[in-house]
Amino acid sequence: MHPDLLRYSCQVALPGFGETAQQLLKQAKVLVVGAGGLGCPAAQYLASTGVGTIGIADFDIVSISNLHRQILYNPADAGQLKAEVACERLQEQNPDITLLPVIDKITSANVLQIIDAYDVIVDGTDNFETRYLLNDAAVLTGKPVVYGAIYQFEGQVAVWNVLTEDGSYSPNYRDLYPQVDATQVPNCSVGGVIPTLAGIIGCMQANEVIKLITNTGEILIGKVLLFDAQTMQSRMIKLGASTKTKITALQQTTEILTINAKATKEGLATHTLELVDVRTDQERDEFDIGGMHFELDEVEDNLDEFKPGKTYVFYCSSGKRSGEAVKLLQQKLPGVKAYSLEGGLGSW
Amino acid sequence: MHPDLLRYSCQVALPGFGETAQQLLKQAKVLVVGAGGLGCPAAQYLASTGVGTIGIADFDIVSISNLHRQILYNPADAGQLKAEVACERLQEQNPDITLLPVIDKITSANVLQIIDAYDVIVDGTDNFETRYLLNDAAVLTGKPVVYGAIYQFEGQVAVWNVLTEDGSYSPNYRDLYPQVDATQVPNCSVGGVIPTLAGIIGCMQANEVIKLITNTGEILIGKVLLFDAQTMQSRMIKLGASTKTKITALQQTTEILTINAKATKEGLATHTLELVDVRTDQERDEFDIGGMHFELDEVEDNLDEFKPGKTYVFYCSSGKRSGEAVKLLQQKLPGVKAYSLEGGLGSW
Amino acid sequence: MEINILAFGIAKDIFGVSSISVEVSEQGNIATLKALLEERYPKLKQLASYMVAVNNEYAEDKLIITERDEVAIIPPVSGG
Amino acid sequence: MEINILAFGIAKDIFGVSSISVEVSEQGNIATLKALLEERYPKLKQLASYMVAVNNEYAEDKLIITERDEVAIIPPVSGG
Repeated sequence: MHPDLLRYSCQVALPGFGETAQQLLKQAKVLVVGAGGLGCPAAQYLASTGVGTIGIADFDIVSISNLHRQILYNPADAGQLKAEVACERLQEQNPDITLLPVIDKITSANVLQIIDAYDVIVDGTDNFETRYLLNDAAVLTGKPVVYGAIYQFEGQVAVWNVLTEDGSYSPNYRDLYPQVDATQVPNCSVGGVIPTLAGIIGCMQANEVIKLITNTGEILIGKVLLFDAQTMQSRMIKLGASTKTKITALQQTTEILTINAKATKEGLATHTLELVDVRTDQERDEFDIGGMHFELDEVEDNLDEFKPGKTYVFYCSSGKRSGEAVKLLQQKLPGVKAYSLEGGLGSW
Repeated sequence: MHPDLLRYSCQVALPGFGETAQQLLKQAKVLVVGAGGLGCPAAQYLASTGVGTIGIADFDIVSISNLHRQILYNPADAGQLKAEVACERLQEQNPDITLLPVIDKITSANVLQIIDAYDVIVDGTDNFETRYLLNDAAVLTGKPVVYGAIYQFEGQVAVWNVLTEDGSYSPNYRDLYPQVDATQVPNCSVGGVIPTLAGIIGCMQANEVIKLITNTGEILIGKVLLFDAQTMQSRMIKLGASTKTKITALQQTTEILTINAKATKEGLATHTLELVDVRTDQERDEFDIGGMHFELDEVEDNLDEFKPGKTYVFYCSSGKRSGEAVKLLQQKLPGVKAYSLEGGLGSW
Repeated sequence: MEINILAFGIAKDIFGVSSISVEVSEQGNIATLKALLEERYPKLKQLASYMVAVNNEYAEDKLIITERDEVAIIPPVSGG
Repeated sequence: MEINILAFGIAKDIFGVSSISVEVSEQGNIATLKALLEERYPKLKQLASYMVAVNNEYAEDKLIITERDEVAIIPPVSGG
């Protein structure tokens, strides 16, 4: 047997697989967006299975609270760029494939260029804005997206935008959810997530990528799989054969004004800034740095608390929820100056 | 927040979890048997989630053909003991937990002693003999087993032998399959296995371990989950509340006579040995070292080909199938001398 | 008629339980049901969109509900 | 009566297809069905044991099969 194939002999032996499928994997170019709870296991299995070119896109750095579910990182990696650490680890795991870190934050300005070189996009992101951006960019360029999302004990998996035999494209994320108010849906740092769910859903995404590339099995096209790690029950929801959504342009990425800890402290000392905590009551009870307090999903109901002419610095644990709050204020109260504390309380 | 808990903050935040559950994980002792396709992802998530003591039992070494699904190993680890490499990697991933490699082959003579220090056994083995041994030893000592098994695109997960409220124990592996003829069921090196299935099932096993330890969710007790990675369909088979099997003693491990490549070559030169290939026709077509050829599941139908007084050396790719063949001959034809080629063709 | 509704994800938190029962008029459709739920649970409307599945199939607004239908409310999930 | 049987794992290879249909006498039970299958597919008997599930429940030998039952043959799996 060719030494290259020895590594893959136990999958080449599968019925309907063979050396042809292995060759297809070798030629494939897959972009994993988000090297977090879903991206880590997905990328691990794409690398082990021999996908020839894997891009890993993440602008974030490793933090200690990621480690419970982001299994490619060690505490010693804290502070390093996730995309770079992930590529380094995966290159050791499989020296014969090409790994490309992408460390730019994906925006409406660069998304088309970033995905251009890839055949398949894996959506392992942790926010709605990037999910919609990837979805819309994939629809505009005719590429499939392997979607995964998790919260607490429940996950979703699906494959979007696959060209079907009748020439139409299969449903995409906007067929499921035309739009979402991101301030109303808690993310993992609020509601928590069980690490093994991330592993299961991430592996399922890699599984669908392999099926897509090798054209084997029944791919999750026109349906979405819901999985519950508490009961181990899963449920398949049919969505229909073709998309009913028209996507003609990318939604522009809103730039969020941020401010670092040092500048914020100076502003507080000179009474030119006011703090707004958007974490949960529970988080507030444990520790706070002062200022007003509304949980993120209550900001919209309290817009009259924000006065034109004043400058507010929103904060949370990581800068993610405060970013959503700033986006909301920029949109609803353009006369009020609002910043998000960069890096959240982690940087305080 | 206590620095110890920062790592686990996103799971401590889960409803019904909290610091109490984290403490239970820290105190727990889990033995993962088999550091292969299932054991690698299972151990990875048990380590990341903060299980305080993890034993990794495997007597085997890393080989290149393992790497497509055994994601803890790199090509540079080939030839090293899996249990040791796995413990080293996982210790880097979580320096705060205790990792204990177990490199003895598990037999009826040592199994009770090996499992003694642990609360939960994870069955990620690749052969029926060890599966039954673990199951029976767990039943005799009243410990739960988190079972996983995979073949091609299909997997099974269940939790055996849990003490229920009425004082009885939940079903175990022998309730499902009282006994199996191992020569009749192909293993992964014959039929292949898709790496992502190993990932999904291994993560599901870790998930059930966490639920068992923290006493949360609906554990897979009294049922078995079947999962198909080709269709992404799963199916839950109910087994009843209590075991109906009586297990009173361990089945003695059969010692398989083995012979190394050098001694075999000498025996062939002096015409004192005869070779028997038990691989598939397809494997035989690609390469062979001579001798008779019966696929493993056909050996039993061809027992009259083996003559008393003669000495046979059975061979396959790894030594696993030839071991099963030798076991069969020892049992059915005690007058015939039979050896298994140690390490299989890999050592030739 | 009485319709049983299963909640997924954040809908469990919004309803406070994992399944609820609502009274829907005969010939009521998905739009009727959504309006009714959003009135009772304003947080649901604030999500901007959520999926309604009837018998494991995505349900359009105009689909008529019958008593034997299994209805599920599946809100968006952001985590990764 | 005609009983439809789903095959899992190695049973797919033994049957050569993923589902088969067999004629079972009225009041036939699981033992009858197993004997019938093992006669037609001797390899099944050679496994030493395999699970029969009826409507997603483990079926004992004496269970009577009816025409609407969904029967699945689930052999042991060794890989890891």
